[in-house]
Amino acid sequence: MTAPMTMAKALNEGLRKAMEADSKVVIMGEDVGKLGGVFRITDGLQKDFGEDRVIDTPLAESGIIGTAVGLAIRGYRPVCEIQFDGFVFPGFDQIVNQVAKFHNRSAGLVKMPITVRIPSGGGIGAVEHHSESVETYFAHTAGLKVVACSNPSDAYWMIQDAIADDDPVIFIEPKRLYHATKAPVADAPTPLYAAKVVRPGQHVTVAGYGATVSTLLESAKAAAEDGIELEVIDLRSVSPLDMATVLDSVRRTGRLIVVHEAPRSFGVGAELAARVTEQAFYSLEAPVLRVTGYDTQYPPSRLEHEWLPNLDRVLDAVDKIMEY
Amino acid sequence: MTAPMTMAKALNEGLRKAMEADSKVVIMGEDVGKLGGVFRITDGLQKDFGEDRVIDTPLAESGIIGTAVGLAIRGYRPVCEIQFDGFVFPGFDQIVNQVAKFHNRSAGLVKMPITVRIPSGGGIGAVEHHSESVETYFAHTAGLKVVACSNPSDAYWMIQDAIADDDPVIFIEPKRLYHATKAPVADAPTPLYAAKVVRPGQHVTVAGYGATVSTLLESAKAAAEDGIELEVIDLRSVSPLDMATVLDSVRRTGRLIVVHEAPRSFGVGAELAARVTEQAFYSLEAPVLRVTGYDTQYPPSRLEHEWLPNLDRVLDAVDKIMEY
Amino acid sequence: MTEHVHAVQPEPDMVQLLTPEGQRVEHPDFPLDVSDEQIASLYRDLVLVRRIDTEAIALQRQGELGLWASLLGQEGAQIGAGRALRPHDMAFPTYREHGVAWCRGVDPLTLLGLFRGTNLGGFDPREHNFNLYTIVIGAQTLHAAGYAMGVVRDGAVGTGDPDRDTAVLAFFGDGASSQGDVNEAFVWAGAGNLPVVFLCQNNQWAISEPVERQSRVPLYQRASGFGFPGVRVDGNDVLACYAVTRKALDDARNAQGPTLIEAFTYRMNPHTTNDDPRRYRLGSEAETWKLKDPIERVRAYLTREARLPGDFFDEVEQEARKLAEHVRSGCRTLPDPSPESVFANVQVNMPDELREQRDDFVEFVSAVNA
Amino acid sequence: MTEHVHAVQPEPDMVQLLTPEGQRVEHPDFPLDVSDEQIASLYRDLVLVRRIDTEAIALQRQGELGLWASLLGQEGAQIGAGRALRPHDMAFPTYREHGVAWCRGVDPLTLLGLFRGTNLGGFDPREHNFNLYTIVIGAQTLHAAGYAMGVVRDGAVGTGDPDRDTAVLAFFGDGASSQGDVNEAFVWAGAGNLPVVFLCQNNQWAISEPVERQSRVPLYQRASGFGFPGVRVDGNDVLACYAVTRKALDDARNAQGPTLIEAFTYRMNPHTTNDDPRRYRLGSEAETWKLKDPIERVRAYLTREARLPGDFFDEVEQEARKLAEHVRSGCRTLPDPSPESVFANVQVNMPDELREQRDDFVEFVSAVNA
Ligand SMILES: Cc1ncc(C[n+]2csc(CCOP(=O)(O)OP(=O)(O)O)c2C)c(N)n1
Ligand SMILES: Cc1ncc(C[n+]2csc(CCOP(=O)(O)OP(=O)(O)O)c2C)c(N)n1
Ligand SMILES: [Mg+2]
Ligand SMILES: [Mg+2]
Repeated sequence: MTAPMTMAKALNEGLRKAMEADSKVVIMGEDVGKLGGVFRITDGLQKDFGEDRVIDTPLAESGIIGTAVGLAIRGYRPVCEIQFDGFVFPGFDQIVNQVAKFHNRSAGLVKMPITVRIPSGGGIGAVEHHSESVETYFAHTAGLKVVACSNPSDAYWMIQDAIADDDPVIFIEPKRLYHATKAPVADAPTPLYAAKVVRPGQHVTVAGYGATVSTLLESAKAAAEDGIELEVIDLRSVSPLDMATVLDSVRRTGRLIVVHEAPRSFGVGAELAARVTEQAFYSLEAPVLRVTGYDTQYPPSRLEHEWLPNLDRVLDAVDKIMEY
Repeated sequence: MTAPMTMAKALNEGLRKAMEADSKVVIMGEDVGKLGGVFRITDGLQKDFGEDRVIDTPLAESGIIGTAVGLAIRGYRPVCEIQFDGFVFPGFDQIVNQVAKFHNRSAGLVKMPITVRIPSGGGIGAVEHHSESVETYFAHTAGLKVVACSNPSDAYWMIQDAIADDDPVIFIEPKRLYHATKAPVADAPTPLYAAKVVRPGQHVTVAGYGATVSTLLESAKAAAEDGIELEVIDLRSVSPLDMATVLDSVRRTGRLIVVHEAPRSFGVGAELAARVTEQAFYSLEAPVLRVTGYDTQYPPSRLEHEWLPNLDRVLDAVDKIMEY
Repeated sequence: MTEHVHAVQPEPDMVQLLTPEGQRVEHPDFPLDVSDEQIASLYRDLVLVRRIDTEAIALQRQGELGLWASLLGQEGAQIGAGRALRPHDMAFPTYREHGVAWCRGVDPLTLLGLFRGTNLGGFDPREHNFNLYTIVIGAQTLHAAGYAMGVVRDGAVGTGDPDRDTAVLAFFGDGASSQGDVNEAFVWAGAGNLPVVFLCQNNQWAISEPVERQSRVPLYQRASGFGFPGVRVDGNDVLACYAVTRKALDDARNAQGPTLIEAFTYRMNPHTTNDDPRRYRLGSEAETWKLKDPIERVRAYLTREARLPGDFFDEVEQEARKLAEHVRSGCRTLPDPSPESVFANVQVNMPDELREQRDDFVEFVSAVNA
Repeated sequence: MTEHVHAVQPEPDMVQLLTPEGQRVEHPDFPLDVSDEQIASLYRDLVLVRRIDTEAIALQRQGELGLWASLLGQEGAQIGAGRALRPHDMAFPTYREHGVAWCRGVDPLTLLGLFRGTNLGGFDPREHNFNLYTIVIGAQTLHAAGYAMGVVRDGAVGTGDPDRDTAVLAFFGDGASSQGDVNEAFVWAGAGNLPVVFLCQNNQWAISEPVERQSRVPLYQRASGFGFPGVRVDGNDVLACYAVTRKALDDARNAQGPTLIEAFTYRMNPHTTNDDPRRYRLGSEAETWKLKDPIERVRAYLTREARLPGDFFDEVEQEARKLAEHVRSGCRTLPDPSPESVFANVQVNMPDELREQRDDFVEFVSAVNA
């Protein structure tokens, strides 16, 4: 256990460790150098590792991802920073058509060990395009892995494991947690693609990832006061999904609520509902319920806290699912 | 009822009608002019409506969509052709961040009546990027509507209704049906966003859209010989989903199989499974099953017919779902 | 931190009509006869938009705005370009063109909703022929090219009728010049001979990145390879920006096709109120640019050359105070968005599934507020 | 159909070292002393790759290939550029660079899998320093720029050691010049002074669209606005393409930065075997280009100037027949993909959920085949 640190600091330390561990790791993106990124996640890294390894790129996301593909072919291990979630889309073609397909196109002969870091999600009072949840687009894309960290310790370990992974990883960073709280970093990592039961409970399983995990823990506290014990699962990996952990829990509770900020329809909640219903049909006391962002564009920030999944909406869903 | 025509011809006729009906309709894309598109869907239209209304654009999808946004602001009704499914991604940012968001950004003051035609899906023995199913990416995006035609009559009417819609519509054209069969065009359209029961049956509801509908009808014939009556639903609209029609059917059959070519995970089948389970929980005799493309990159064409949902795989699912 | 040296220096041939010292100079290609009254009115614009900017920054500090992107130092480029537009021309801004908005007759309060978080823009671009702010870097340049395609199809170019012929003005930044979209817009404009003028405010920085990260040659040179002219103008010289933009817009209206204008200027403030420029540039850089201030040189000209009386400046200052008060009080009373509104404009025609979600949301919000 | 007139004409200053009539001419900037033996060996390359192309078209007609993209008419550009590469240089092709593949030592059969549908490429780009064919227009130019960034970071540029200094050669077409990715690659290459050469084969057509849809000025001029030189070369002149590419690659290796080469040539065949050019261009256009055939001029030179004996040509013809037979028989025996393979390479580390799907698929396929 280390001294407590913010998630921002933990990511910064994790990136530093990754760069020390492998000289082929390069960080690239807009303002990641001298500025250390608009969230300071790469703070000090250019100073210590040089401009060749921490690269302030021209302002073009397709270029950032496309050149990362070329660097990977040359044997490098690029870590690309997308400045804000909504700005990953100019780079979407290179991610979906090249990063996700190159290894397969080469019959497994070329690896694409690219990590795309995306500060994601809402709740920071930002303007349009700065609060979106884009994970589902990548989870639906074969060849990509998608993970999200929910606390400093995971952030520290997961970013290192993602960079060390020989497959491309979309690394979702809940930006509103960057400086939210401090926590110590555990001595050993949880496996990158494993979900984690972060609070046991026998009545309802509630699963989320990234920023929603803390919402779920609060909700569990509140529900406990009414005698309802929520089992909280931090999915950690959106793709692949650790179904073993989820199913084990749901088979015990018979009830599942999935929570995410991304719009509800065609989202992660839908996939979990489909799989759990298929694989634990007779264990389900109630349908899988979803507490998510609505099927709208992200709202003006003055309404975001109501729009986002929050304690009240989770508890409403708990009441609803207990009625079955 | 008209004389029988191919889907390609029906789309061509529908586009012609749309251009005659509204002088603000312009068609734009790569090779849509003199060539009439690589699939000849716009055949003859430039000759009859001129180069100002049927526009051979420079080779850049972001440019095609981005200029369509500007034309829409100026009061035009652009119909963009994406040459093949896999090539929509360079235009993805303009679709997701601009087309889907502009009306909302303007507080409803500006309309984006843009139709994006995408020849989609596999089964034509093509090379990489020419056989993909991209509908889920757009269905998960608030502000977009996504429809798919499965026969010449729908093609003829749906393309006109999509163009006439004041909202942006992603228009999925199953390319392997373009010249597959001829059928007459009905005198009146089915509402654009309504699903249609194309074959009644009491045992299992099977729902699909686009090219898979014909697979479902064949499957229904085959299953009927074993005394199992499949109710086949052509969803027609992927977003919004016509849940009334689906739920009415599932409440009767108690069983639902969803079929699509797109990879299974985080796909349309997942959303239907989630909604049906939530809204018809006690009617379900079995979990919703999915017969879909696998969670892999689209395979080399020599294996595509095994990879794609087909009669055998649908019938396997029927056997499986009847065992519950 | 070592001083950041800019490799890309202003060209000798950079168009300038008013020196930093306030001297009128002539340029063969851009003759300009403007009366002192006109110059005085440009001065007024410059002062007023700077005041809007100052107030907005203050409002952000007070928590009334979530964010603000300051135009300080770029007033000359924006007023010069903005005043060169005709009413029926169309402008496509980024998120920093508050000065252009002013020239188009957009009430500053209309711009604040986005930064306050009460809306995402929320106005009709056609009301003042000024597009909604576009935050995705470069995207608006393609919208401008497409709009220009519409202008051509409407037969509103090259007719010789000044009330009919229409030009489109697309703004973007030095950083944006690297985006695929911007270069695709150049392709469309060049190959299609579109009536669009691209105005790049090269304020030397894209957040923390100096312009050399984007290009090792002056940005105005980008145009020639796409088949249209490029010109660099002193972006702190409102007269030069006015003359150069007017000429380019005239060419566009007359079916002479596009022009790229690089307005060479400087972002005096942080990128936005969130930014901390001390991490990447020295204050001394801003100091040298202060000497080229776009307002001071006009004031110098008006006092020394035009000999305007002091009370003119007092009047402008009075007006600025009024405007500031309008912005301050108006901002605080901007209406919060209604929960319904989040759903009302997702699409023109709301599907049923969304109605249910809307009712759910509206009920929840009212419950919370109850 | 009215004859399509190309507005963009070859420049007088287009580099040419061998006239269509087979006359050697000199160009001040691109001196070339090449022996007749070397020219003879280039002739051999040209003939052999044309034969590969001819056979592939035949195989497509016979249903052995699903598709083929013919290089007919572009052999000079591809062999000239391909032979200018050093073994440790890296090439990034589109889907049409069969001639470059040949120069890199790639067995033609390796290229066929993609077109036959037995794989998606399926070879290791590092084996012959020749990247997998890239079908998404323009995407590979960014890969080339990124690879060049790696070369720089490996200290493999500007050392003066010919066995170490490495250049990257990126191919694209006239239509691709409009893609954002290609222009972003120019931004990266220029701003980063990367050791990459961009070779645009302007074959006048992007499927049915003539090059004027993409640009109203010659494409080589695109480079200057990004800060590096552009040169137009007679793409049907293998010697000129060799000399110009060699010079550009040398500059890249010597840390002199990027070059854009526009090889002015013509797509003699349909875009692919699926295309029907009669819908959009007149045969007469091809007739005029036939007179500039890249092979005929070399043959003329070798017979008239170098006076090579007839049996040299017979030997090449013999070799071509052998190669054709190799392609024919090899294509038919290309192994079909195994159902496992569809899953094996989705990722390096296969997640469990995919294992289940694989077993399901494998079982299904074997059941079908049973
Ligand atoms: C596609 C995209 N990527 C990243 C960003 C984040 N971002 C906002 S402003 C900015 C810098 C823009 O610099 P420039 O184009 O010079 O305009 P300026 O801010 O200097 O006016 C960046 C990177 C964005 N808004 N859009
Ligand atoms: C992003 C993308 N859009 C569209 C296509 C379809 N397409 C394949 S080749 C081609 C034309 C390419 O023309 P050019 O760049 O001149 O290369 P050429 O085929 O002439 O060698 C098009 C539009 C594609 N492959 N990728
Ligand atoms: Mg700037
Ligand atoms: Mg071409």
